Amino acid sequence: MDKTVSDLATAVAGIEDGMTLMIGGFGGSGAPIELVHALIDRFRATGSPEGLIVINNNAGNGRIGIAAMIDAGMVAKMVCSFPRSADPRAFTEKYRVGQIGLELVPQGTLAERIRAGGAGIPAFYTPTSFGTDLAEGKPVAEFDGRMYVQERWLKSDAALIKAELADTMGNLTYRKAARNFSPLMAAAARLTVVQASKIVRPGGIDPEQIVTPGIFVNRIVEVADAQQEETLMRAGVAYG
Amino acid sequence: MDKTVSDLATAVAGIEDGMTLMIGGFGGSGAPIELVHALIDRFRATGSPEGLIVINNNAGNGRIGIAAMIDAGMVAKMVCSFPRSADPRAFTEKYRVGQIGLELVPQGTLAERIRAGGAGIPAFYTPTSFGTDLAEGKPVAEFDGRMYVQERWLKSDAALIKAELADTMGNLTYRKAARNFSPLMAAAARLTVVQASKIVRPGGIDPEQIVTPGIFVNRIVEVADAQQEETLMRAGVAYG
Amino acid sequence: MTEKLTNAQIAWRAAQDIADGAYVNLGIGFPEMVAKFQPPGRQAVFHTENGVLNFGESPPEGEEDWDLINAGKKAITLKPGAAFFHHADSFAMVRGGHLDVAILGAYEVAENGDLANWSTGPKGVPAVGGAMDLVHGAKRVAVITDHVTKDGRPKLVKRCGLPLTGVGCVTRVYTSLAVVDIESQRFVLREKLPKLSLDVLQAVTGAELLVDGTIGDLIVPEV
Amino acid sequence: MTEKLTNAQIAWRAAQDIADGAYVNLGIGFPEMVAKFQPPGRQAVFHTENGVLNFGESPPEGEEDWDLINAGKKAITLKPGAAFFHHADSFAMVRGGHLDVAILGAYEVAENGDLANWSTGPKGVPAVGGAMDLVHGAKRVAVITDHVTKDGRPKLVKRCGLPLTGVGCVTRVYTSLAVVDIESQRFVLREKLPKLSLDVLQAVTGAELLVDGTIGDLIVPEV
Repeated sequence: MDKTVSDLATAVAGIEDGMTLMIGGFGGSGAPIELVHALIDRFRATGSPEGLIVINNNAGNGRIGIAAMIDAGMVAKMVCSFPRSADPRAFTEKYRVGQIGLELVPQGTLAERIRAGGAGIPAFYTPTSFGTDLAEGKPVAEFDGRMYVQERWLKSDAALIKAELADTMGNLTYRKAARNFSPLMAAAARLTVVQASKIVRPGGIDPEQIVTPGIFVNRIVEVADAQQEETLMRAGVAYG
Repeated sequence: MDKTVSDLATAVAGIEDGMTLMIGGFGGSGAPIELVHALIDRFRATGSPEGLIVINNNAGNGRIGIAAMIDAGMVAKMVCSFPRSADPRAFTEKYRVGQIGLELVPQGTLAERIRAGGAGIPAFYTPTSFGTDLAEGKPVAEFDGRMYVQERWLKSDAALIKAELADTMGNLTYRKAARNFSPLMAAAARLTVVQASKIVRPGGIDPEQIVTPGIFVNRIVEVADAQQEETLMRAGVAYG
Repeated sequence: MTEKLTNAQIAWRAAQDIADGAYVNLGIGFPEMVAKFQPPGRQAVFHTENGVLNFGESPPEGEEDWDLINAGKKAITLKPGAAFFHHADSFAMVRGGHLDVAILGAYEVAENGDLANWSTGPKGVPAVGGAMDLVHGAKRVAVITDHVTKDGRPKLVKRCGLPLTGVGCVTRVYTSLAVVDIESQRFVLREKLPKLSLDVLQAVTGAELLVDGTIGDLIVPEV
Repeated sequence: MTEKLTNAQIAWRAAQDIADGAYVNLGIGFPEMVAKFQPPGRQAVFHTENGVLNFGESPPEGEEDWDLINAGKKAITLKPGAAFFHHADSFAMVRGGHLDVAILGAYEVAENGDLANWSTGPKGVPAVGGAMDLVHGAKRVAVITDHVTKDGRPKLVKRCGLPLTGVGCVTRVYTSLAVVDIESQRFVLREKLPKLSLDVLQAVTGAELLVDGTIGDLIVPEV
């Protein structure tokens, strides 16, 4: 079993118009910039994929990564908890004129809905958002005298995530706080695509230290010198 | 912050009559034998704690550990998925004559209910057990054309678990498959008591490799040469 | 009808349908035997409920590490690329549809796909383990079983009489006599022992066996 | 009423109520300042939503590791005993009641404990982050805030007019003028600036301030 692919274009093959796409990372920490840019490259060359629903904690920063996808016109809707950033122009401009949709989800609910998608739990109850505008239209129920909101799982057609180490079977580790949503998204997507800083042979990662077991991973591409979104953003880089 | 305690008796202090107690381990793998035996010692000396509700995947094996608790008459009810073992006498004898209760829970539902208890999720839906005797009396609901059973969280007054490494702040690692239910139980109990094979200073465990963060742990006691339940059972050891 | 496959032969047959690289859970007991018969050149990744992926054979006696066991509490070993995880993650794999195949034993399988394999009734101590999760999680749920009970009654039935493990969950049954698919709530015969007549097979089967296309010969080596 | 505490002084006061060894989440922005003012001899463990426990101060400029940030996307460092975990585990800590204290900012706090701190209405791009989870998770939810808005309107009100973050969740408010508890859906004044009269304080507060026992002097050093 070898899940490695040789290049970024192959890694993101099969992500098509109208799909729901989870993208790992919290701000720039864990953002799979190279995979996202590979998808933008394809869009520029072929006009596809467009009309994507993108799930990420944020909605892009500057003119790179998810922001560059939005700028390019590939994103129909964001599902996120915090569509603001140091430089939120890309999302804000399109949102103000109704050219992009937004499903705003509390951060813990977003994480738990993705976790539920991967774990086969179609719905769960949370105290979060009870009595607020974000619970509007959702079923509520009382348990042990306290009120809770019913939330549904989130799944996706594909996930793009960034790992530190991967073995060829897809077992993954992450780097520091870059872990964030990625292990959850890996489990919740039909097609999980990983860019790893280094790919090792099976057994090259201690079984105790694997964070995402390979069963949740479909494709791995090595990106040895991955760029950091925050660094690019601070340098004023625009993609394309 | 130092969560270490000097001896087993101190570690299990405060576990009292009628409490609900989670005990880590799957069979002998991860069973915190020394903590369990310390609780039995107290019961023999003082007559307490008794009337316990014990949550564990199994219901004891041979004449040690949970089986010895049952033999001693400390357990009112087991919540488990598989109350059978190589030598299930302790539970079976009392169950047949109605001296011990049983709540039988499918293994994945047991794990998820404990996880929900730790995560503040009062209820969730699972396909598991739909249409079977084990779903009797539970609410059901349809999502996306499929039927699911509503399950409630499980919490406990205390948890006894076995770790490999602990730092003094309560960060834990486990050994191989001994991990099983323990990270879930640590989060779902009000009082989480850990026996660790080795206690190290904060920073002595790589932050990437911590499986249970210390926020879920209240007390740690070092048991350097912990016994293995399976080995004791095969040697025919009876506790006390 | 004295000739039938041994348990090892049933396991061998089931193993032929497991693709290279498949993620597989084998129920405790008889189904564990399937792992021995992976065809050359194929390597499945075996999952055990208690938190291990990609485990291997049992270690030699005396070399067991009792922290490293499978769901049946047997000592196991690891293959390169193995991973440990906790029970909630383990059943996320199961319930979340990440396993390609689960192979389980059965007391009864009904033509509507219902499975009974956890309880023989109110006597004794009930125990369910992970079976109820597995039948609703894996992409393909197969059963391996003798075709009839020890006293000769059919195990493939119209409707289960014993307490259910899952509703409409089984899609293929490998027996000592035949390979039967469950499609649109009916048994469809795919393979049978070459010397066994359809009439004789039907007589030991508790619901109608449909034929849809050719019936293959169930030919299994001595194993 | 020109005299009032600076933001740093409000943060200092809130920090005095955090016990040694407490697990604490500080909201992004102003509340982050509380970490600076831990009393000597006490060490809280700080949690950030994006998966770190026991982080420390920001690194010097130029030494940032942008994979190591807090919920406000600021670069952080680790203290010994830090741990990494994923977002679902992070919010299990929050929602599961494992944090001892969460300290948040506010647009409005109502006497019934309702908090509004995420949206100033339908204009602009809404963003909520982890606030709605934090208010229903931590054992104690406190607010730090100026006592009035920039244009002088009360932030402690009878009922919130802005979209709610959480219902009945706040138990203590540290303001630029006072420390106020919320008990049985009423504001109870615990401390006020020594020179400030109760009448003047009441006049800039949007709901009745109850007095229950002595009112302490809110005395904060220059910080």
